Amino acid sequence: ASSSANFQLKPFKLHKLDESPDTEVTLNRDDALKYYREMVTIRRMEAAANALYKDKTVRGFCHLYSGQEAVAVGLENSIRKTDAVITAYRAHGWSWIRGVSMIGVLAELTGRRLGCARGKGGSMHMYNDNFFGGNGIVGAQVPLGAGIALAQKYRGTDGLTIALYGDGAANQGQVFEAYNMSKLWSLPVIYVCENNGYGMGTSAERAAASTDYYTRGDYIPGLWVDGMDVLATREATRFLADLCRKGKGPFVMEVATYRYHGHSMSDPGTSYRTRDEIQEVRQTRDPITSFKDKIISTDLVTIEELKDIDNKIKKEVDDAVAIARSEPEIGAEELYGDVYMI
Amino acid sequence: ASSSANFQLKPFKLHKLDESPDTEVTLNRDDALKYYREMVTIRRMEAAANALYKDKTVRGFCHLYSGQEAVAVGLENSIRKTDAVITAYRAHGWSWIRGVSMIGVLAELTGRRLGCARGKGGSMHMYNDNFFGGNGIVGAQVPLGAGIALAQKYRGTDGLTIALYGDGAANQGQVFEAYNMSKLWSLPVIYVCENNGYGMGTSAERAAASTDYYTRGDYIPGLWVDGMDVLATREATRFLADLCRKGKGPFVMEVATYRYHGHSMSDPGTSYRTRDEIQEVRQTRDPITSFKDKIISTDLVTIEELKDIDNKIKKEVDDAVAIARSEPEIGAEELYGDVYMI
Amino acid sequence: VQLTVRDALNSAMDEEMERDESVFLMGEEVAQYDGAYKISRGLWKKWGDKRVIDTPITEYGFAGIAVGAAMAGLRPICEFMTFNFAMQACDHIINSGAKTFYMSAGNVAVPIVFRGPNGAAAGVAAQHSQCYGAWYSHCPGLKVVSPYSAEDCRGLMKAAIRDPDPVVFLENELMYGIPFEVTDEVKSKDFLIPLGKAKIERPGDRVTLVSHSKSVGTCLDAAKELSAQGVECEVINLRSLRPLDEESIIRSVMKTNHLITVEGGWPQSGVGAEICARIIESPAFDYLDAPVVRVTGADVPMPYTKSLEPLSLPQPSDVVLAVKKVLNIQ
Amino acid sequence: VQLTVRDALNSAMDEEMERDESVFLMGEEVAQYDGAYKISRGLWKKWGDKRVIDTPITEYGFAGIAVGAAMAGLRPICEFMTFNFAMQACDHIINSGAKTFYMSAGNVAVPIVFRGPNGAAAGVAAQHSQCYGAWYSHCPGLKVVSPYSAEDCRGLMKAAIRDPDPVVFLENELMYGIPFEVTDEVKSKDFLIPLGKAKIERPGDRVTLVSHSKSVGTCLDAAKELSAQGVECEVINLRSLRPLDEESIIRSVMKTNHLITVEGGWPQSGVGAEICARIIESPAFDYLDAPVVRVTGADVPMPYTKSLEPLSLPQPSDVVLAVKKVLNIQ
Ligand SMILES: Cc1ncc(C[n+]2csc(CCOP(=O)(O)OP(=O)(O)O)c2C)c(N)n1
Ligand SMILES: Cc1ncc(C[n+]2csc(CCOP(=O)(O)OP(=O)(O)O)c2C)c(N)n1
Ligand SMILES: [Mg+2]
Ligand SMILES: [Mg+2]
Repeated sequence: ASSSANFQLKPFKLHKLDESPDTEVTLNRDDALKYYREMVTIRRMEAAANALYKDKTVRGFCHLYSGQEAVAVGLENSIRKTDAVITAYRAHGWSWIRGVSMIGVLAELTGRRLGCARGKGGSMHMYNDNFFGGNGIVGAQVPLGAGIALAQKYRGTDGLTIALYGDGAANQGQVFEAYNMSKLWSLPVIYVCENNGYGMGTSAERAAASTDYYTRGDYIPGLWVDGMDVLATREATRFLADLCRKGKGPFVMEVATYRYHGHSMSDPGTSYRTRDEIQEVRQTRDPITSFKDKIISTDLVTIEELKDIDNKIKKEVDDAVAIARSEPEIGAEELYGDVYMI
Repeated sequence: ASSSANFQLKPFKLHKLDESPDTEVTLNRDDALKYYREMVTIRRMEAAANALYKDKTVRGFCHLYSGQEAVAVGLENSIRKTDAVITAYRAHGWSWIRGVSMIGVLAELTGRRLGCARGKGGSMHMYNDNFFGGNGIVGAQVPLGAGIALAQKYRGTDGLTIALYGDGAANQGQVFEAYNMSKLWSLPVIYVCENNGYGMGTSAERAAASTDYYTRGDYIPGLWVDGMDVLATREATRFLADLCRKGKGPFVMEVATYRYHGHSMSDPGTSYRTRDEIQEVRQTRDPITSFKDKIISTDLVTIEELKDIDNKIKKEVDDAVAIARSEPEIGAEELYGDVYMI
Repeated sequence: VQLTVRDALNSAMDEEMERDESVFLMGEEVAQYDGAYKISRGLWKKWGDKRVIDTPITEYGFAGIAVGAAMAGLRPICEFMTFNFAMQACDHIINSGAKTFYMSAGNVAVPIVFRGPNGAAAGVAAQHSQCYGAWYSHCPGLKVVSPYSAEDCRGLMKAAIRDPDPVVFLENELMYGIPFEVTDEVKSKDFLIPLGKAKIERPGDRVTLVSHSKSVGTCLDAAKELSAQGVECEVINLRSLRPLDEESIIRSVMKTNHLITVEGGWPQSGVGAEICARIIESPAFDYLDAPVVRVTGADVPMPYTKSLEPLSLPQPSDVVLAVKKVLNIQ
Repeated sequence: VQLTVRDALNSAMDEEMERDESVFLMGEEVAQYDGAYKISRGLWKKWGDKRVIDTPITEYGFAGIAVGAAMAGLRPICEFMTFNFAMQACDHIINSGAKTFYMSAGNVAVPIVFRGPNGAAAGVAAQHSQCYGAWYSHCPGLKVVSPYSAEDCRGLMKAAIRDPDPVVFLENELMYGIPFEVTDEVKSKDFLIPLGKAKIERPGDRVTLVSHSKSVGTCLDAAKELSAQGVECEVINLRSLRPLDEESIIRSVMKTNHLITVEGGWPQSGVGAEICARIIESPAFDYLDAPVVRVTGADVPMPYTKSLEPLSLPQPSDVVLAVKKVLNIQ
């Protein structure tokens, strides 16, 4: 097995950026195993959430991240734990990668005591240190993210904030208001538009007069990134994070990705797109399969190693599901708790 | 005296427009007299409003339009009475040019029975056929204007809507939301940003990361226009209105203008800009003086004719002021009227 | 015959669109997707792009566009996927919608219906469960409707669409699939229920239960249980929160001498609070044999977990308990 | 010594900025212009761009930024030029501000103060005159303060800034220039008034007048006039609308046996309505010798003309009339 390998990335598209991130990248063995493990963990955890929803253990909304794993994994591996992240309701994968345990995620989904919000928040409202949710209101996390970045700058740290939103959310006025203020104030924020092609049942083209989301910050430099390639998202983030830490923020980053499931569990996800379309993406662009092919074909890892990881993750998820199912819920005495701090 | 004359306009700036409006324009005598009369009427009427405010006959807010006359007059003379206009609180000039009588405007300011809203609305809330106000909430009139345009298109008319807003309002998220939907739906609306350099005490540069307002519609074609030249605003509007009627809308038009007075009457307007700056604009770019020079120097009109107009307007304003002062207010029985239609 | 709340709303909109060319529907997913909750099912297929318009997820903007269209004489039905998202748009609902007729001294009318599900659904947590009944009914210039049954939804929706004033129409997601028995009259094309009139859903003589929306069902369940114990409750379905039909409440209280208000929203300055105040100010005050009791949503943001969610909303058992307390029975 | 409401607010913010580096002020015109109503006069000069931040006219966005900064541990004071404009931002006030601590089960606090003038100023018509007291105090997760005097403003502003929960601080433009006599204690750097406690502004035994904000002055004027006629009113200044100090009201009503609520906001589901409901539910109910009376703003969007504007707001004469009615005197 080789200890590292080089890969050629799809070209980035630039908006008001003088330089592009490298399209020639090096990946080492440890990182290959790490990214693989992280992406598969998210995929498996979402599969478990899906099953828990289908047997009615998870209630209400449940927005799965399957298909978009290369975004969370690529970004997280290019920022620091002390940097901040905020996203929307499609938050399970992000919650986990930001340090919420798998039990913390799944038990929150089942509304049990060990959930990271003890069951009070549910699918859309999970938090951790430097992870500010999870937000149920389309677009709201974008100015919130700019505010977190303001706090980072205010404190004189070199921290930055990643504020994620969907292609649907990208049309929200508050996003443009946040763009403007963060540019005026040079805030260290990277706005990341996860363009998965649809906002609920509406395709990006039907919702946006311009679908070049990386250019929609106008005066804010932007970058289009292949969001199905974890190396591309990693590289782009490294590039922009560096600039951000040097006081060059804000930036807009569009990551082209795809969601396999319906919008939430009640949406079959096949009335506004064909099964063929989904199948085609799974076969040709799946972030895990394509990454797996890359790291095996370059001898970075062996099939056995990956199988071993798969098995460990399967067990971990099964154990977490068992706990998320069997844990009790918090008691009635908690109803009026946490409304106020004092 | 000549019956018409040609003038060279300052170049327009174009954004995603293939063609520019003509910069060589012809003005005939009748129009010269008309535009002069209209601009002077607005100037005088605002002077009267100013005086009425200072002696406390007008209460609350009073946002004067002095300096911006070439916008209302140029635009109005290139659209039809059946087209619609909606603007913000700086609405006296627009109300009058859209057909509210001078007494209707001034008596509304003084809160008297003959006011166009019988005193219920005041300075910011005047309306007429195809004139939808007057709005006190920064930015709100922009989507409202898009909605009026939607109604025009829905009905199959070839009418269009002018939706005006300030440089400060241009940063409002709802403006971008309106841009997007009106472009998706090809609505016959011209968004007109009256850039007078300031939103209250904040200069455009301090409020906007990009002050090229004519480009901020991104995917919407835009036009920068010298808003101190009534012939430029007339020509630009004629050009865009034609396109709009052919289904090519929406458009963004930035008109560079200036407000002489403070934001509202309580603002002296001299803490965030110098008296010199104001003086300089008055002397070099005043829409009335410069227009007067043009039409006299080209022999379109005589000084005497203009003096005559001045005098007539003075008398008309004096008479209207007298009525606006002496009219009674509506009675207590009207308090609960007009809350509901039924 | 049976009619679900969903079909009641759907047929009401469909028929009003047929009746008046100026009526159209706009909102997120209302057209091609048939509505997030399928309230507009079939309408886009039938009426096309012009009359049923999908919007981007930009509530502030599209509410403004809808109000603008109404000012220009159309009759928009502006759907919010839920009223929680209408908080982004409430400036246009209030400042542009409710106030314009007054500010213009009657010159500019705003014939619009803002509609969508309000209050708590199941397991959707704090940001998706708020009841806006008290907020909107606080504001003059708006009419506010909060229907319970399929009959309500059909008659009130048709009346709301025909009404020349801005109407906020608060539906309830959990009711959409519920079938109700309806008469032929309800099915007629001109079946209108006047805005501002309450309905006595169940007559009774011992205590008056006043409620709106889904909580009316909670009251009816409680009333049934109490009836088995010989206690007859009069259940009033408010139907409209503004105008509020205080006369019906007053008349009932003068008969039963006892009043309980039941609502899913928060207590403070809620609908129940207003009813308490109206009763105090009314001749019914002297007829009260016991203090009014409010049964309301818990004074907390809605929790997700199913151990707490039901505790946050009025249950039939809460109403039964309140009745027993008020009547001083075990 | 005398202190205006403006100087009370200004000095409170200044001192808290001095005390805690994480406190900062943001809003439209708060910095270089010294505040539209000069509440932040001198603060930008003193504290600079970092601590006093001018924003564009984008309420939804900057309220979100302020809440985000609070989540990240700063203590923003978010000024709205008036609360009318905060309607653009109310999604962030409620969904991001009020609910996050609960949704996160206590993990993410939001120590923020939203402040600015609320209710009617003079001659500014319907869109600039709304009172949001009832709306915000409806919502759990928020604390809502509505001060009357300079003392209130100083002590409550300092307490609000130090409070770890989101506080909505409702000022009144017409009060800004009013001077009040204050003690040395009020001027001390640690003068705090606890949120959620009312103040008896004037003791009396015949009737309790409960009010907040500028209307407290209306009550005091009425009380003075009535005192000359031998009728002593107890005037309660609520200071906070949430938590609402029902105990102080109850205690007073048990003494005076009569209650009148006075507020500038609209009646339906207003603050007065809530007080009526609380009293009904309380032991004080049995002590009432007459029905409670609500004196409120008129149930209309605010008219501009000065023939109608005063009729839309509680005047001392309205309160006097209500007292005479309640006490059944001529
Ligand atoms: C303000 C608001 N409007 C509507 C909704 C309902 N809603 C939730 S998610 C969603 C679609 C968002 O699409 P996108 O931003 O592309 O994100 P994705 O779901 O694809 O991750 C909608 C309409 C909401 N939660 N908030
Ligand atoms: C939503 C909202 N925020 C704040 C205000 C207060 N305000 C009124 S006008 C104004 C300045 C607007 O500037 P601009 O858009 O440039 O228009 P101009 O006054 O220059 O004509 C402000 C901040 C308001 N009316 N509405
Ligand atoms: Mg999407
Ligand atoms: Mg301006």
